[in-house]
Amino acid sequence: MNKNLLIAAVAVAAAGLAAAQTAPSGPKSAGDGIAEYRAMLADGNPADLFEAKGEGLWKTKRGPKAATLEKCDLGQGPGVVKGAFVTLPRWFADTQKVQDLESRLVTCMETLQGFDAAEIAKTRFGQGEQVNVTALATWVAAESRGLRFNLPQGHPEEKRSYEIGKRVFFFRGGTHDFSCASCHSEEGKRIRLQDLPLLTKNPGDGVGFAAWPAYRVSNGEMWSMQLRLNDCFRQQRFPFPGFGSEITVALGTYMGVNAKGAQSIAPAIKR
Amino acid sequence: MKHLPSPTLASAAAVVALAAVGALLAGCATGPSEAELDRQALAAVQASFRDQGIAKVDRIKQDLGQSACSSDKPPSDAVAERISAQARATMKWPTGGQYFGDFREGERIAQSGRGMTWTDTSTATSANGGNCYNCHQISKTEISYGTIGPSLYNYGKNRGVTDIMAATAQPIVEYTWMKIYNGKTYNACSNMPRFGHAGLLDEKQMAHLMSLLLDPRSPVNQ
Amino acid sequence: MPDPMRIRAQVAGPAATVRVLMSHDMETGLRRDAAGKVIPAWFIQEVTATHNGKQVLSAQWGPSIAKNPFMQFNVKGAKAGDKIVVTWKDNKGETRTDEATVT
Amino acid sequence: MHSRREMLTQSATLAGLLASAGLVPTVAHAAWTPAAFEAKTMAEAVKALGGGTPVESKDITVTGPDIAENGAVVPVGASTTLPGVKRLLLMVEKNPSVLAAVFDVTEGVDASLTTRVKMGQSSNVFAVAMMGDGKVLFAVKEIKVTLGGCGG
Repeated sequence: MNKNLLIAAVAVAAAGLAAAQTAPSGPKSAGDGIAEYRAMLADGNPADLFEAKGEGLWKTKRGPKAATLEKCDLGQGPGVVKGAFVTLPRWFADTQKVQDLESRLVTCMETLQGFDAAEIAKTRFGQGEQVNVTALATWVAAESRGLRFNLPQGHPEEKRSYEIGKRVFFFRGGTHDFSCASCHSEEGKRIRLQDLPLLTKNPGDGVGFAAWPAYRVSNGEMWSMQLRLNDCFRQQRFPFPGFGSEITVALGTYMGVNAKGAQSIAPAIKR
Repeated sequence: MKHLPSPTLASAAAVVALAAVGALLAGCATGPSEAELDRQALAAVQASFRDQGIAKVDRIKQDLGQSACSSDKPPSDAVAERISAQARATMKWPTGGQYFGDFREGERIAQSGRGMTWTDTSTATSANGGNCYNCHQISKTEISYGTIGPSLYNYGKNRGVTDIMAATAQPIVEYTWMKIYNGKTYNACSNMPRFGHAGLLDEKQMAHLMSLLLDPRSPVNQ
Repeated sequence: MPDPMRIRAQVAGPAATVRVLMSHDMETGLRRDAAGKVIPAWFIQEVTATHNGKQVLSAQWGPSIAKNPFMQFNVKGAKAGDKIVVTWKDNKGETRTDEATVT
Repeated sequence: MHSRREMLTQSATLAGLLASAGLVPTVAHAAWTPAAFEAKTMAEAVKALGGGTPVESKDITVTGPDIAENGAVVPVGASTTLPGVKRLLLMVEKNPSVLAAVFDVTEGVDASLTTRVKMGQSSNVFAVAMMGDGKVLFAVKEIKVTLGGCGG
């Protein structure tokens, strides 16, 4: 855990509580009020629960082969977890594919533990093995907390994934003519009260791609990046993107490369 | 150049063929051409989505406006004009000139962000909201509003509308209807959904929104 | 078995601040599923905390405590190395006990 | 980095062992009081818990944000510096059932508790202290719940 980040988070939380306890409070802007609310939640992020669960899953013998995931190669060599999150999606020679964290985890679950990857990909979020994939992703991400994004772009397929992702980002469709860019291509915009990260460049430390997986306060669920993208497309009024499908991975490559240098705070807490 | 198409890509064979041609033309030194990447992206989109509930894959079949506005660069003036011309040609004015409804109903529709997602069960206009507050400030009392679109607070007042039935108000009334019905009439790549054209809201619902924006009694104009 | 709690207990002046996160759905019994069926109430009803074996706090909760509950309290006189044990029990009779060491 | 889960698992096992060895006293759970959690008003809830008429007091503090971005999780707290407090209650006036939580405090903890509640809409939130001398004191704070997200 990055000490500075932790200290900053605690300071913010303390400030939030202190502010909340100062009574009577003068008229506060809506923005200040929301900032205070967020600060009060920052200390005690339920993502911790999923992080602990994910770590347990990584080290537990599971699946038809009764194996752990401790030999899983997330791009830094078998079993290396720290630092992996901030370099994904990337090219993997064994699968001949660019993979994001979750699709890579599923590959490991198939090859090491004997699970059926296609079956997991078909499973709904929040059910069956998908729950475990999310928890694993939460833990793997947490192991890179405080590190800076630095996706490799050396392989032609990594470059191609970026280019595909960029095009998908701007792809307009659906009943409402929305694309990812409709909401995420300008600075300082928001939907309702939610700030929208600018995703066509580095949106800053702990923002956008550097914040997910995140605990969603609104439904009390842990959301991985795959689910984040899935729900973006739902609200874009698009049809359903397959789990780990080429466009979801490519969008990850696009956002991840754009976020180069951004410090990861994942798993974060979100509205 | 060694080009390795993703095995998951649908119509992989076709893409490989195209990629090979593209690579030859590009002289092997660089990756696939821009046009080639455009084709691959389209193929990836087609391969990656599936039907879910009311959200069918036909929704990713783009019309001219959607495809021409799918890049970080705006379309050429000529294409933009074609999009707007199409929008004007398909514009429908309200039956019997009924531009207005009830601003209270308008507020309700403006508040609702529902409709047309794969978790919605009906594509009927009655199931849909206008999503207005997602992007616009409207009534002063609603502090939870988005900023993707311009503020619409005092929309009618700022435009000098004191009587929505007055002849002097007619141009702004028609303009507003057009914006709601099909905003591409004025701005080919507008972010605003085409509520009338796409069948998201019916005439009555749009008339309620008209009242919300233009009626001097509406909270918007206080 | 329910998932483990996360308990952090840190010395802060003359007391230790204890923060507890519990993994629980906290269903109100008022929500309906996609098919329109009422989702039955399922929530933590009772929580207790002990400090070195001595009970210092007990609580009764209703279904309006938020999902994946959080609770914070200060244990007087707790020092580094002391044990804090938290137990919860829900309306289905499921229970979970976890322990943390004060740091 | 230490393994959190291992630590927790061991702790759970340890706690179990201690309990079975009789080293941890059987904890006295406050019996859950259905009538209190069915109450619609503060007075009813307090009455169901055996208390008298609540009186507003500046010695009681209710904490929480002025605005909650989401009603599903609203951080709230109850505290008092008065000696002799037996119970701290948290209530949300406009929830279907007003009572959210009852904390039986002992000399071993500060009379200051924080948790998170669900709020269906903007509402007054009450912190209530039931004192050893039978007095029931409360503080109130309004918390606004905003609509958020695209689905709003």
